[in-house]
Amino acid sequence: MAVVPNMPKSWRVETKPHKFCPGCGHGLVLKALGEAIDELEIQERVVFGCDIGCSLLSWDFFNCDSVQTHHGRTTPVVTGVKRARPDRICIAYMGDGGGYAIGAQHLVNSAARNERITAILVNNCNYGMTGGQMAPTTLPGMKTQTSPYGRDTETMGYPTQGPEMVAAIAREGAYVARGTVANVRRLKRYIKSALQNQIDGKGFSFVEALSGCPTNWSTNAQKTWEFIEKEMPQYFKVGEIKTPGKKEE
Amino acid sequence: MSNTVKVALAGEGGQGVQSVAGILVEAANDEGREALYIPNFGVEQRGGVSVAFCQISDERIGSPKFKFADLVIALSDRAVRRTKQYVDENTVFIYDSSVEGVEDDMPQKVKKILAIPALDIAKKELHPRVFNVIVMGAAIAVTKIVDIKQAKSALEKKLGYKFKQDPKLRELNFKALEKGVELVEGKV
Amino acid sequence: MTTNAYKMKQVETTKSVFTIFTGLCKGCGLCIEKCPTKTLHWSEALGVYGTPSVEPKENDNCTACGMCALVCPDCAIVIERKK
Amino acid sequence: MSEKPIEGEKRVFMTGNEVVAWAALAAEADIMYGYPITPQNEVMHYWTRLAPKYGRSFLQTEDEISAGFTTCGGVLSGKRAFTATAGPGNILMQESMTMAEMMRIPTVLVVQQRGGPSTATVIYSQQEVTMTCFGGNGEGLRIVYSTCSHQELYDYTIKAFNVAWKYRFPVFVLGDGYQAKMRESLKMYDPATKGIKMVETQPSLGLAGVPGVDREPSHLRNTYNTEEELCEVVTNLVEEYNKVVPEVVEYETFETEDAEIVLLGHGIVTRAAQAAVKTLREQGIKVGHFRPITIHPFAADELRAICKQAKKLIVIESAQGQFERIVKEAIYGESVPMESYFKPGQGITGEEIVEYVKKGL
Repeated sequence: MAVVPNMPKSWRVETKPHKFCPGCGHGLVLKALGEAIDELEIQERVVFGCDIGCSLLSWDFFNCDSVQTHHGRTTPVVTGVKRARPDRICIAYMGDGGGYAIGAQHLVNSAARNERITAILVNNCNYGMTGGQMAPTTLPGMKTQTSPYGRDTETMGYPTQGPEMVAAIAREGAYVARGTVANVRRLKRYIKSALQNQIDGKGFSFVEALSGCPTNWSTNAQKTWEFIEKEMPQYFKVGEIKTPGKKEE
Repeated sequence: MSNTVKVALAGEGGQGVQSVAGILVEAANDEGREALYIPNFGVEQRGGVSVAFCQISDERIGSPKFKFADLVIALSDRAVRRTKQYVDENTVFIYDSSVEGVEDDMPQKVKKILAIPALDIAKKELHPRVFNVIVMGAAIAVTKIVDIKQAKSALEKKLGYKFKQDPKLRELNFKALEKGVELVEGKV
Repeated sequence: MTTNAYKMKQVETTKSVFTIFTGLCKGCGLCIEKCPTKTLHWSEALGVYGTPSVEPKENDNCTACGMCALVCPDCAIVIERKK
Repeated sequence: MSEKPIEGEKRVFMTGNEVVAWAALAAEADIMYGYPITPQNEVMHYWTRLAPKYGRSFLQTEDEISAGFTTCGGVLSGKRAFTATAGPGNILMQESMTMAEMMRIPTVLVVQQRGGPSTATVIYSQQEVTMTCFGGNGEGLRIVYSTCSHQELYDYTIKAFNVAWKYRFPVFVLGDGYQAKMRESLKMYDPATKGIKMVETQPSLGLAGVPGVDREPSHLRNTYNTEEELCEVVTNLVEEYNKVVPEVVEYETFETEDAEIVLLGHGIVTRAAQAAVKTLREQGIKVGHFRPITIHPFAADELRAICKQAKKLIVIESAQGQFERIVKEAIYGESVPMESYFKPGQGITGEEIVEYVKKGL
């Protein structure tokens, strides 16, 4: 039998190669998500929403009904779908700018209302699509287009601890975790648990994925992995932060 | 619109058409002429066909884009298909001879079609990285928008810091430029 | 479009059949860095953006672990373990 | 540290976004507030690199709602503050700009129009005309300059600060993605060498002295209790705006004196229209071109005069009639026939205008 690419069943083969840059972490997060959708057998129930920013390039990524929304507004659009169609599995896919800056109010309030949706947020420490500006997640001292002399924590604060913030707001029944593209299998487990949480109707579910942006970081493969595996975890702790029924550590 | 020279350069993202366009208009501007350059850009940071629209003139330039170019250079199959809309009976259309499967996509109404082995020469005789500089040489030879000396000093201005570290790079770039001129001289 | 029409190249090692779909490979090199036996390198075969794709070196260190396929953001690599 | 960013005058070759950053520096702008959106980003990129060298500041906010309101805060503190945006960002800025309109806060906003509606393209359009001129729940008491070149981006960004602070209405510089991203030459200058004096700024908050003792406290508001009260306030605002109009309104004409066909276009489209006029005149066709520089307020009387002798108007824009609505309102009652050439979100060339005009002869 001829060898074929081993893509998740839920991926739309006709739109591959996908539109993300060489080495972009989105491909890995979406691979984990695709496999999770396959394993949970929910493809026909999924409604997939994506943001503005690089995440919008996934508008035709899956063989799932999908909607590309505005910057930061994916969470409310997907919330609207879920409230109208509780039988659907609703996924809001966004970047760190969309989730922690322009759309932070929506993320916070959806968590507070314990919306039965799954938000997946890709953290790559910068605004990718607009050309690499400082993001809420930019590391201290990190140079970007709008922090050309490095992020100054005196004036620009520290990286947003997204999952920790969401966990603090979310109700009992919510699932919150942080994974990384450096460990795709574990990331998939978290995404699967998040989706399962929605399927079980327990509450809001949120997974942040640490990811790479070789284009705007101007890194080669080696430096990209170094940044994801060594620099980012200094500020962003990988692991499950809130799971239903489990006492918080 | 009269004495304005219009050039569309197109290739895959990463082939360096935008940097060539940038150097070309910079050279024209340094000569004291009017130049206008606008990159075509989509939402993606990478990937897709990249088109550079350049105009050079002795007077103020009109709209940033144009209907038909005096010269179109296309460096990939997708670039050929994307840019043939800018070709009419006054256009010189150049593509790289390594591009395959575009026989049916060649513009019909055209002044002259020319395939040049820029990629091949870059790979075999010079260095793959100066592929775009060969293309720049060809563009200058066809349009005469700047003279070679001015083009060299624009290259120097842009890449001087690299030339300082490795003087061989200067020679390589200048050779590529001259090679580009040779490839089209007497043919259009 | 036929869905499996991606250009490809296959290389056999002692323990595996390595398939690179050059029609999907963007040449990011993430796999080269992650290979535990450092057996991948740049290939003459060009990927979808005209940049080099990857293939195993001739030193035959491939253990068919599949790490390269796992970390490929474009699903461009398939590893089959030889029985 | 804070020497003049530009001494005398010099010819430069750069992108429009860089021009805006330099113009704001030359205009002695104190602080920029901003949020990433294409095609405006490089205004921030250049500003963040240049500003610290001249003692100026920058704040990247969490979104454009915040960028607009922080700009209001900066201006209320007596600083020459500005922001820049595009498309969906411009929508979010309308909330703050409406407050600026009501409270006479002299904000400066540079808009680099992109395609719409919604996310659309990041390239170019003229589809933010209605929003920039009339966005918000108000009367559109703003001044909007529609520029066509890097030279004008420079000139009018400087002018925007002075007009804002002189008349205390929000001022907009309406560029577009082409102007933002293209490179062409211009002359940058120190405003002083052209006799331009920057209008002094005044704080509305944080004044000297103990409020209630040394001076009246500033109690700024944009809320009113009764319909009558609001009506009076807005009527006064409109009256003051109308007084300003004749002083700020700007336009250009090209061979309109004997023109039978008059092309109407604004912003970068004027360049295509000017080129078309030149070509058509060479062929003996009596074509002229009217171009508003302030697209709002609009030089209505001047256009009316042209209408009297013209046989046909052609409205040309990279939008579906947003500019045409302004024109129609301005010349209501005139009998000259009007045609339209709309290309929403797409650039327009001189050649195609020539073609269109000749087809209609």
